[in-house]
Amino acid sequence: MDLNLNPQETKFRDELRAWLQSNVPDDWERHRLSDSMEDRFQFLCAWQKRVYEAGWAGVAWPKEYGGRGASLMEQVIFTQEMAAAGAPPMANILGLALIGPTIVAFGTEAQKKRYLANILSGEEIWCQGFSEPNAGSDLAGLRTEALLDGDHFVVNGQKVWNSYGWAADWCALVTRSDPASQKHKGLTYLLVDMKSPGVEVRPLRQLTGESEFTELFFRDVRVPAENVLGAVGDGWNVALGTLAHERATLGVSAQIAMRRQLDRLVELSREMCRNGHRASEDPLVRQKLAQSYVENEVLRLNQMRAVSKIIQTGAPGPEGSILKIGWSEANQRFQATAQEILGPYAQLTEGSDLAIDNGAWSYSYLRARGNTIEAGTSEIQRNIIGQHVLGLPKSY
Amino acid sequence: MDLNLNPQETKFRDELRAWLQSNVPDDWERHRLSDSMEDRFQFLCAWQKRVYEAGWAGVAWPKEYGGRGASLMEQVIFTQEMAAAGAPPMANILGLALIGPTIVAFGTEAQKKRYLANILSGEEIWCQGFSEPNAGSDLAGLRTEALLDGDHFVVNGQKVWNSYGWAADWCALVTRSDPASQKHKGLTYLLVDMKSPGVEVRPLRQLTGESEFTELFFRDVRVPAENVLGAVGDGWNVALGTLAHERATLGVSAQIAMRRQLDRLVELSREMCRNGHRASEDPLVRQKLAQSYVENEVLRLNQMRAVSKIIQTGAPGPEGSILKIGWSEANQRFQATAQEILGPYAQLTEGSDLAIDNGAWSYSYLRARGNTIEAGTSEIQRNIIGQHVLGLPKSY
Amino acid sequence: MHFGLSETQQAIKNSARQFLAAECPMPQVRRLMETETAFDTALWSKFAEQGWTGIIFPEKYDGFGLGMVEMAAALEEMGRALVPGPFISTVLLAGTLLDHAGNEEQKRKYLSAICRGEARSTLALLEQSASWDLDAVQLEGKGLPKGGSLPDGGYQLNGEKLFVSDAGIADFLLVAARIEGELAVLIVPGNAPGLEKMATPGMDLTRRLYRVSFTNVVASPESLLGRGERARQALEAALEVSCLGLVAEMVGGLQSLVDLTVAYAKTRKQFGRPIGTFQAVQHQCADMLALLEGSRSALYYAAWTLSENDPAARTAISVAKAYASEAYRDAGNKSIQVQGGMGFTWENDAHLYYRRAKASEIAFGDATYHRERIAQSLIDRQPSKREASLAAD
Amino acid sequence: MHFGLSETQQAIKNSARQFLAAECPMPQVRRLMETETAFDTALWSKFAEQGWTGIIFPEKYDGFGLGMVEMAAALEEMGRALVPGPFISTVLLAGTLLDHAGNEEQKRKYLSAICRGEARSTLALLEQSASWDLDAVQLEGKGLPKGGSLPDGGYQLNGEKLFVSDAGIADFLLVAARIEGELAVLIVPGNAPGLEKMATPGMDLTRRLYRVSFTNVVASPESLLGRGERARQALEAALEVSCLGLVAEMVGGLQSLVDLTVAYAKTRKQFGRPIGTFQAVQHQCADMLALLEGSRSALYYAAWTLSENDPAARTAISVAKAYASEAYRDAGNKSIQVQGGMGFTWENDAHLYYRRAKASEIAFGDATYHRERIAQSLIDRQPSKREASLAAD
Repeated sequence: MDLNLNPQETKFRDELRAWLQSNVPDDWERHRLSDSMEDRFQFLCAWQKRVYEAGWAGVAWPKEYGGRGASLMEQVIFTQEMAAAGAPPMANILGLALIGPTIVAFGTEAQKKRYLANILSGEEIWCQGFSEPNAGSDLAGLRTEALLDGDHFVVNGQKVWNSYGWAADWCALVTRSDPASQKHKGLTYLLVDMKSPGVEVRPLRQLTGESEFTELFFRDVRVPAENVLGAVGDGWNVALGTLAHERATLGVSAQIAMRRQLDRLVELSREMCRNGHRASEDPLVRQKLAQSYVENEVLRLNQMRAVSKIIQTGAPGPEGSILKIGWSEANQRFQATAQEILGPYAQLTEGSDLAIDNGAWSYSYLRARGNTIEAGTSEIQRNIIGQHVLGLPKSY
Repeated sequence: MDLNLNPQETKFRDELRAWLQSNVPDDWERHRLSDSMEDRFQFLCAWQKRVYEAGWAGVAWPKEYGGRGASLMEQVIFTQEMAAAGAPPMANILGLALIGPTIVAFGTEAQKKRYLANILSGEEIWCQGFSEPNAGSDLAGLRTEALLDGDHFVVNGQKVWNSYGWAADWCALVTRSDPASQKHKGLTYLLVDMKSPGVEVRPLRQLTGESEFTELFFRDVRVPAENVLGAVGDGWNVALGTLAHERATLGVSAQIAMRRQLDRLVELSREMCRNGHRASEDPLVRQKLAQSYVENEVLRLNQMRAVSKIIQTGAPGPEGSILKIGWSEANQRFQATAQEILGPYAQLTEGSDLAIDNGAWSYSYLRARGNTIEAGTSEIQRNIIGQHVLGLPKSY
Repeated sequence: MHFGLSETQQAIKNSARQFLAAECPMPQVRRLMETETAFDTALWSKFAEQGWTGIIFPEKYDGFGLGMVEMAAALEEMGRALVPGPFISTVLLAGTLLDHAGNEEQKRKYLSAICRGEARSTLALLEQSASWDLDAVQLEGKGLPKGGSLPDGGYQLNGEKLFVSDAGIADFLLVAARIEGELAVLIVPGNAPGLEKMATPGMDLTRRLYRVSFTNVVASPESLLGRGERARQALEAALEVSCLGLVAEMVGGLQSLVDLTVAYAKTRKQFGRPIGTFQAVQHQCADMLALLEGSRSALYYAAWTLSENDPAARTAISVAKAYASEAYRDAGNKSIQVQGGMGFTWENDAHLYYRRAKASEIAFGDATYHRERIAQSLIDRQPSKREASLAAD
Repeated sequence: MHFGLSETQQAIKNSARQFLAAECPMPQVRRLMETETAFDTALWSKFAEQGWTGIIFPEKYDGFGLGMVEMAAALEEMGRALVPGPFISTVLLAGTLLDHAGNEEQKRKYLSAICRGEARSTLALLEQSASWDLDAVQLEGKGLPKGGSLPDGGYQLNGEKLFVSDAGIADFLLVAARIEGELAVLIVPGNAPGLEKMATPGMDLTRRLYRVSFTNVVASPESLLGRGERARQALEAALEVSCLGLVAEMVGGLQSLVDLTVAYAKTRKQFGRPIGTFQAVQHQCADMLALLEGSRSALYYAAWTLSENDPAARTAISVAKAYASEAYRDAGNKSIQVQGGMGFTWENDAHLYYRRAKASEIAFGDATYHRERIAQSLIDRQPSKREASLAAD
């Protein structure tokens, strides 16, 4: 147990802090709140390029592929320092956090050379084609077909809930390459150029009113066989790798975002009046804020412990499901708590001059509802914990 | 919607109140807290006899079998008035609430004549032999065998969790009469004389430290074939009838008991000091007490609505599972709340001079833990609601 | 004693359901919620034809003369259909206020117009504190001097009211104000000079909230609906009736959530079987039903006590509102969770109820507010021995 | 940076587990809990041989000189084995108090005796208010006049202390008192005339609480461990260390609950299959694991901050105690629920943990108490901009 940064980590952090101090754009907050999704994305691409050029992208990626070759702990420090400095997120988040690491683990040398640097620079944006209309949580039931025809796979099918699908140049696509196969067998993980003929992207409107996600339609899309990641028929294992990274990393930024909102909520509770007192003096409010803090701390510490474990064992394991349940359910409780504390004003949305923080709270309340569904429902995560961590028999 | 008592109900209530006023023993509280389980039981038997002789037992039972022939609503009024007057419960509670009504519904004329009056008077105490060590929630998996041998069934097997097994003269026993049968088929409901050779009763110590329940062992116990309730092989249906009564009626007394404890808790919170104020002035305590009140009211009202529905439809249905989940889980929340409000004193048990109400609160906290297990676990009740009320497919 | 709807009450409920299925199906709700005011005059006229706009008011003022249980039964169906628009603000809030505090002339003029479906109204109550406590009302109604250029004995209003539902389509507003320190209610035309209404969009897309500002708004002497104790009692009555109506809507919404979620769980397949076979799904559905039935029992009891002028009504309404506020939200969470990705889409109706649940939770005081009201009756008064123990009373 | 036990720390934990599996298996726990004091001298001597009784104290006083993380690792195993007896009261409460406030002589006499396993002790702190706030201490230590019949400059104690753990076997008690209005701690022999100890049995059968009354109990001048700020700081330190140790025990208990519940779910069959195949069971097990791991992360962080004298320690301990208090209780509920009827029997070990969970929840302040402590640091001080946003610090 040693939570002091070692000299290398300290050096990394200090250099990063210094760089952030003079490079974080000061107009992100304005862009975040007011611009269109597309403009916002352009802004983030420019920012990612700047980070990349300064050598901060892909902190834990191997140096030979353009990464920094640093430790996973430094990657975590990077995420935390970025948040602390109020820096924008990276545009190519799926490429950086999920697909890049999967290519590092499963890709051929040629694939690593071809894709990794462009992920880091943000020149090629990635999305993920996993869920299907009839195979959401049941990934093994997916039906998007990829049939070998000469040296190409011909892809037909539909994917849903693709983050950044509207911006993506490439898609990490899980397909069924053996039509006679069932469940986990006969799946193949393909890297698909989104500009291929036959790829159609449609916005998918979610309950918040935004179209953060898309649906992807594939009609006779030809994908070169060299774009298979891992072995043909081994797509399940490769996909599990991606999902494990998803569970292990999403939580760090979710926890930090929640903590920033909590700090803001504390600030608001000091300003708000309730029954003639500051809300922050109300014992009920104090209990609720403290409970949110407790839950956020437990998320943070679970996450840190998991990172240490990954460093020891080399790869994220099924325990990541505990993190996933943790941040998603804690955030839902926190958003409900924030609504209760902020009272009637909190229900107001963007565009109302009375809305607190321009509707950020009503948006985050609604958006949080998706947390226990996206990236694997809580039910699926509990199955994983039960069966793959605790060793219970398969449930029905 | 009409919650006013009708003239007949009013008359019933007024007469009952008058009778209770001059007949409720004033030493019940003392007996309840200090005597042995056996002494306490004798006290309750004497009380039941008094109630019976005054014509108040079996309020809703047919007159021809010694009941009062009144409505189910009057039965509920009876339960409420008894509680309000601080009257002791009836000794033969399983006979009165569960087995008697099942005999009324399924029994032959001879059986009704033979058993019902003695149930009412408390002359014959009943217990229920349903659960087995390997068939708790899975009643259809029970294995206690009853093989026909001439005009007797020969019973072999073991039952657990029998309330009042140590006091019982008779047992309502569900057995497997067709050894080749599986699940719901081939069960037979027998009325077994506990004095039959081969019946052994052993105390079963529960986590509270008491032996409120027993285990029953049957070794070659001979039961006359005329003691079958309902048809041979139809025991599942008869048992379901008993269980439906259990779900429908247990809740009334549970709700009232909880309400009496809540009133006492309010009283205690007015007396207790916390941070220099009465606990009852603490906003956290107020919220908790009010929430307990809300939950208790919802139980009461659900129960009243269910009674009205049973009066309309003639028999309790699967909706009783909502009541069962309701009172059992509300009581667990309430006991936890009471512990929180009462603080360190509440953990003390009987025999400590500092214990609040002589340890009643620590006892009820521990005892409540069984509520979501006894009389069908919450999991089973939710299955019943899902499948038999909402019409969802069978779960696994 | 019978706890449940009578045959007549059930018939009212059934016919409301049929009517709304025909006149206000979900596509209509979605169409209206995209409009500026979420209000449709033609639909409102049909409500009036059904007698709903005057449901609880005397026939003398063109009302329908029904009781609270009947009102709750009808509102349950409105909540189930997620009917947009100003029913609670116009009929329950403004109507009840006029019925309680209005003089004969005011009732004939304003209450009748509401009952006949000719006028829409609302109550402007909350201010910056967003408190439902009547003592929080501060907006001043300044008495005008006699003989000035303004109406003799009238009032001038300056200030702001927040979270005023449906103000945008109100023909007149009932404004809670303070005149010489005393609570008062004034009737102000929707087009009064100096009155400005700004929409403040919220999560609930089917019902509009407004910020209403008053700049030298003049109210005539005849516009005074009541002041002092009369105003307070009328406001309290209007809030109780409206809160009851809102709970009825919430129960209806809960019913819809149960129905649509169970239907989905029966048909949607994953892992080769209907998801309703999974206990994790089935048990969430069971819990939703329990939340619905508990809310409904609390609702009917509250409606009955209010219809009987039972002093228990105040607490019974708070019990129903506290319970339903959390139940509706919780059921919304479960509904979307059970439906997974589909439940998170705009096209799925679950989120419309989820949004309504949030707005309903807040309106007329959230669960914490109502629990404190309950605490006052449970803790602060010394109950008599009998009352405390007789749980059934 | 490494978040987790080092190899040495893990080795301490493993050897503690092996030792306890051999020396204090569950039958031994059940035997001890039926005794009057739940204490076994022979077992205690073995603890001393392991170095546990002096685990965090300087070698100079026969201690073992380990840090907070090592202590937490060992205590986790004690909690897992449900070790009965006075470890927390003797070693963590009394030991830490002596270590912080004692003078050289007092340490040599009392702390060394504890470290060597020769003496048992406890802290008598709570009074009728049952408040953990040091300001609530009222028991008066009256200064004795010099030259009287009683020891020069000694103190006379009159009053009562409640919820004193393990007082029945304490060779000496540390008593928090007030001398001339100032907080003070005095050492009182367990057999002092006028000292009376009455057992007050509680739900936890493995650890005893006492009511201790003082009737003209005389403490010598040498018995004063400290007063004023010195006493306050020492008491605070002892409470923090003990609370940390208790949380470690709770984490161990949670681990046991997970283990025994999962084992049961794998083997027990109902409806023809292991109950662990049912999602309703499997998901409860998964939730238990999440409660355990969250508690453990919070524990290790608190232990580390305390070992570093990090000012964040106070809040970190409160986070751990608030979280573990509810987690342990909740896991106990789930464990018994999953085991059904079997879980509700006396023979099943689950209830022993369930009872311990309740006592642990209460000791050193419940979740509500610790959340208020957290609120003080989270809300009442103005954090610097950087500190507020750097979630990782």
